[in-house]
Amino acid sequence: MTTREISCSSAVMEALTEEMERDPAVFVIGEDLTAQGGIFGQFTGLPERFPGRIIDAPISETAIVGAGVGAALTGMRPLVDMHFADFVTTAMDEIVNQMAKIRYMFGGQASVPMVLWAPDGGGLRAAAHHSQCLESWFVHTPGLKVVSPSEPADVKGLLKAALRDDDPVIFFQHKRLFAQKGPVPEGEYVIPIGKAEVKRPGRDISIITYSRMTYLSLEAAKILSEKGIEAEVIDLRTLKPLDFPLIAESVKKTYRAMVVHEACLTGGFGAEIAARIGEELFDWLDAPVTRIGAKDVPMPFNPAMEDFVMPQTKDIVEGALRLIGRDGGLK
Amino acid sequence: MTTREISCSSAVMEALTEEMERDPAVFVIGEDLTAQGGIFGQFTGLPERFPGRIIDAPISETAIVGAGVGAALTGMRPLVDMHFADFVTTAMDEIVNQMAKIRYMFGGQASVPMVLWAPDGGGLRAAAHHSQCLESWFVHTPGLKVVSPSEPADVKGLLKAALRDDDPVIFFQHKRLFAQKGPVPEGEYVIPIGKAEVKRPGRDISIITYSRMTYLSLEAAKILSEKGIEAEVIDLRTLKPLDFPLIAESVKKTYRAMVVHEACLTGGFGAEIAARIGEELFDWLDAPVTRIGAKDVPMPFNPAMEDFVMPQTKDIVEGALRLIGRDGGLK
Amino acid sequence: MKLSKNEKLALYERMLTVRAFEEKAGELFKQNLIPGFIHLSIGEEASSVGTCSALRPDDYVASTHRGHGHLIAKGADTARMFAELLARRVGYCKGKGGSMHIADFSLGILGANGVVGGGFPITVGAGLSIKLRKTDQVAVVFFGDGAANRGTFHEAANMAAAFKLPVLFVCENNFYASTTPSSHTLAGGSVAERAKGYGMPGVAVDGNDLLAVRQAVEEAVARARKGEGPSIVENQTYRYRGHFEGDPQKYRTSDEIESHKGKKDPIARFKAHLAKSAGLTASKDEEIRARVASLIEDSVRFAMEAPLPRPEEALEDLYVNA
Amino acid sequence: MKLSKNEKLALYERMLTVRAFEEKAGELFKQNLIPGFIHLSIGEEASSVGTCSALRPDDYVASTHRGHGHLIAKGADTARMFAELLARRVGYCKGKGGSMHIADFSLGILGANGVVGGGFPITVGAGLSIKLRKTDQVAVVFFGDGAANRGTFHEAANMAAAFKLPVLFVCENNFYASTTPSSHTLAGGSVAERAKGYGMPGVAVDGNDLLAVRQAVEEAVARARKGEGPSIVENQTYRYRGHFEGDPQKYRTSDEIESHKGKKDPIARFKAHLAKSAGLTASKDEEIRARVASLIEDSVRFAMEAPLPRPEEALEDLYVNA
Ligand SMILES: Cc1ncc(C[n+]2csc(CCOP(=O)(O)OP(=O)(O)O)c2C)c(N)n1
Ligand SMILES: Cc1ncc(C[n+]2csc(CCOP(=O)(O)OP(=O)(O)O)c2C)c(N)n1
Ligand SMILES: [Mg+2]
Ligand SMILES: [Mg+2]
Repeated sequence: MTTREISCSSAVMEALTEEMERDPAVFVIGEDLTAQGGIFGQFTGLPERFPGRIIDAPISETAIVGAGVGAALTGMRPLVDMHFADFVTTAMDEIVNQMAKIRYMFGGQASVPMVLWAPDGGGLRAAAHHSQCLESWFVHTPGLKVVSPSEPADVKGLLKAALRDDDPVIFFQHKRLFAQKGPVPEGEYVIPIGKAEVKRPGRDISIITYSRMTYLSLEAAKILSEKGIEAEVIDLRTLKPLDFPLIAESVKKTYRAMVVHEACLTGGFGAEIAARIGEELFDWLDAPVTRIGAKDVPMPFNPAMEDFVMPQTKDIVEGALRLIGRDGGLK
Repeated sequence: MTTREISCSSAVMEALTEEMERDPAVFVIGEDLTAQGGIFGQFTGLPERFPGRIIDAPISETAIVGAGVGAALTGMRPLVDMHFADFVTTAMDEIVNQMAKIRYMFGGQASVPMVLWAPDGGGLRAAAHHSQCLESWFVHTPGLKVVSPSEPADVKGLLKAALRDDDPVIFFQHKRLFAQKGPVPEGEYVIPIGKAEVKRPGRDISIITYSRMTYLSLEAAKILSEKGIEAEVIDLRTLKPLDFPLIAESVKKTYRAMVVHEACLTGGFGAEIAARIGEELFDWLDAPVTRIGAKDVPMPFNPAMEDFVMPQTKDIVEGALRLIGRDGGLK
Repeated sequence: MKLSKNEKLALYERMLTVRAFEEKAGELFKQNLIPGFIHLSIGEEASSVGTCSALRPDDYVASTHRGHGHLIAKGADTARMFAELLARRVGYCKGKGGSMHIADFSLGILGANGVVGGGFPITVGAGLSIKLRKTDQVAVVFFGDGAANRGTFHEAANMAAAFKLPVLFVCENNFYASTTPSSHTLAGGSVAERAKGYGMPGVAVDGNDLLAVRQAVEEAVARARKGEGPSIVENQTYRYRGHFEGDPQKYRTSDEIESHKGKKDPIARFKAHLAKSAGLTASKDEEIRARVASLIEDSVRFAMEAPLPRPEEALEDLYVNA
Repeated sequence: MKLSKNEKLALYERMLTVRAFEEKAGELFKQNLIPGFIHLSIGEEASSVGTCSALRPDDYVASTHRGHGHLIAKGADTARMFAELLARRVGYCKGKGGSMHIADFSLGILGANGVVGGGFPITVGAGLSIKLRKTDQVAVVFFGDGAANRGTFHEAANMAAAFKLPVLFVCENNFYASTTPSSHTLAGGSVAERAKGYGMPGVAVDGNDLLAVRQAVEEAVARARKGEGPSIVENQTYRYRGHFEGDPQKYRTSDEIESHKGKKDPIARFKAHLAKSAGLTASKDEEIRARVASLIEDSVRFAMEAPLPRPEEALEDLYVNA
């Protein structure tokens, strides 16, 4: 398959274009989508290509998400644009109590094939209301699937899979990655939900990560490699359902695991991964499972403060070194 | 100090009565509080005693919580009754983006002394929208304090502390425990936020739990004791800030830890505790940290199904036996 | 509105069915056979039956915590409803939902809802879906006077009106939200009047007059089918029972409750109308009531005899593709 | 309303200060000195200044993402404001908030808000607090035409009206919410009209006419202070700049923008009024403008020279008692 370099926002555009061509039930609803192609330009061209199927809604996130649920229950396949992931807070009942639970509560009578598309993450100096990573709330919510890819190719393949999935999917995309380019295969392909990927193989430590932290982890792995440490970097891509088999395979090889995410450390998804590794792979571990996450504060505006709060490459490197040093270094 | 046996709902009533007498800034707002003393009878007598200070609001949880924030910013100390903890979903922006972040975002200019009082938990055959335990979302939210006591005495002392605290506190109280009685000291006392308590000492395994699961864990400990296993049961009482020193002290004695909560297992607060124990007490552990939580589904209505989904005493016993058996039994 | 005598008799029978269902449910609850809690709609039958009688089978209805009447009015099977209330496997939701989460999606019912006001946005979505699929269905959301104060009402009303969606907001105003009288919490005092703020029609009707409800809903539905957008219909009614079964009802007097019964009763009123205009004789009435009674009896028997699910079935029905 | 000449001149100066602040902020942003994003209120000065001029220092104001004008109008220190935009330690929020989270709580400002419509419930809470404390303060929430579609608007309006709280809902209707014209999303077309649904007064005024704004707000405030409850005042205005600095503004033409300038400009209009009624001469005008210019210059210099916080200060200010 030939590939070309495109950005994550182009990947969104391509996935949507293909799926909207393919299935007339797919449509998009959110705020400020048509005039300027969405606030990250991710929908550029779509309003013209699919008139009436890219819908500018009032500032009513509660009703927007709920409308997605109602449309999904009645034959459509909406992609609901959350504008900023932070605003899931205005629609949690619709997400957690309706979208996630409807199928189950009604004994399997109905399904809710919809994608909640949510740009998340910090680094834009956008402060406390526009910078959050909230995936751990949804990983804790039975009935949802949660996706959070890093590479353009994964964005495209997973968004297509999400749009075809008969269950509700929350699709987190990091705002700092919209312009991020990467090789994307030409033509039709789908990446199954629920499959992690080893983005860099290694034998000394498993770094389990996702979203933007994948890039920082890969950078860290390079630096570690110069010090003779080969880190294996796993990009989860999907958070729920979790590809634990791939994690286990890696940890059984490296005996050491580190989880890295941008969300606040306490109660973050890293806790779940670390707890599971600790529980299921106890005998394989040569060192404690270490977690790297943001410091436990809201995101501050000041750039140096923000950088201090968010995990940086050097934090990952240092974490790995600490872990490796702990049990007397490499064997 | 003399004590008497009172229920958790009487404990709420006493705490509120004392604090409302003490401080004219304290008031209560929520739905259906005055006519029948609140849906759990927890406010009986208060509307007559404090006219105008127990306020029946419209079904507008978003505005109710937000109004609590606004009142707290302007000299009052509201207790906001969430009716059912499940309905935090309708006010997440107010809780997470406003109540929790206001002090920080504005550089410490303001404080938000308020209590969000939320009856949570299953076991009432109330199905998916009236049975959730959602504490892990808030433990993941910097700026909040989270309390979830089990005994009437702790309910009273911690509610008084919460009402006096200058920071926002989410106070979870299990619906199945309202009628639960226990000894409560006469007269004035306060239990500091952030302190766990050993409810039963033991040497073989640390059971770390909170809320209604404390009772089941104590039952389990009794059964285990008959088998010669002495479990130490720690009731966290406060989830954030976490009393990790007490946990560590216990685990360093027992070498084994189990976390028990009623919330869904995946992504629950147990993950955070297990991850932290795994990370900070790695060398002390003789066995993996085990988690017991509800099965990962919404709460079903059918009673036998509900009991199947929720953790039961026998799950705790079995979990402990598995853990102890794993490393060859007691030494 | 041109209803034949037989159509009217069928609506009468439907109202009687709702009431008999609710009374039976109340009994079963009292006998501790129904777990959890239930909210009955006795006294409000003209609203549920009058509204749904103006709908087609392919129209959508979002219901509430007080939803049994809506389901029956839309054509649901009372046997499977009882089975759900009794937590049986053959219940509509396999015993997973219970009274507060009951639905028959094959009848266009988008679900009862444990969250007050949870149905508004979902119904707007159904309306949007209708518009996108270019059918002439309509989507109806039932809601209480209490629910009218939720933000979801506003967002849904505004969006439906802005997009001219075929949505009908049917308020069942029984003047109480749980223990709280709406005079205390519903600013302005009228749900129908709120329609103006969204530039849509709103009308308040005597919700205990089946034909008045039917008329108002019919007009709103016709408007919606023509693509002229949403409306609010406020059916003013009263609930005879407590908010939930077991409610101590300290917030109102039994005199108040009794004053709404008798001549004001929606079923008695329609019966009087039928006696005059559709030749409903005492013996015909007996015949109808007997049919209803035996339907309810059969339904309960079916449900009581139906097997319970195995506890492990709790793990099913979460995902389509797990 | 009886404003002395000097009072009017002070309001004129205040409007000029807002504009000069905003223009300077735009420049600093363009020079990449201000991180993040900023939303300017140029063209809307009559609304912020007119409204706040009718308030007392102890009244509360909840602001929005477009909040610089509200702060200045309520008396905030432009030096500490610039310092905050420039992320300095002496900024109002020690550099933690930035433009979208700026406030001076000592002036009763309950905060700008990054969440559109986030201020409604908070303001109702301030109103409730006033009522409980039995003072005669009022609480004002500024909001846009877009924010009027959020559920929080409805819940807050209803609660304020039901409880007769001293709350004032001031809509700054600039006919766009980000890229979307309100004609597309605001059903019914009028924010002021929505007041009726809550049984409260609502009035739409020419929001570029400082005196009209002042008059309407004064009346609403008087009502609120007397315990007669909330009102909506809709100031119809226009923003000259993009939604945020850097906005490509494909959703409107520059002709449209220009058509709102010149004679329609709120400052030019008030100036003309002052020339006629308050003897504002060219030299007096020069003097005022010079004062404003030097205030802004001094403020920016102060802010630019102020030290940045240490990164570790990010860990402070989360809890009162950690
Ligand atoms: C969001 C939410 N808030 C509160 C409740 C608790 N509750 C259930 S029914 C009810 C009253 C509803 O009143 P109304 O809408 O008038 O309907 P009615 O019960 O009168 O039919 C309340 C407060 C709930 N289920 N959901
Ligand atoms: C809840 C929420 N939804 C969306 C946004 C993104 N957003 C920021 S400003 C804005 C437009 C607001 O329009 P309006 O209320 O009219 O105020 P204006 O910008 O015109 O002053 C939007 C959509 C947000 N910050 N918060
Ligand atoms: Mg009602
Ligand atoms: Mg606007």
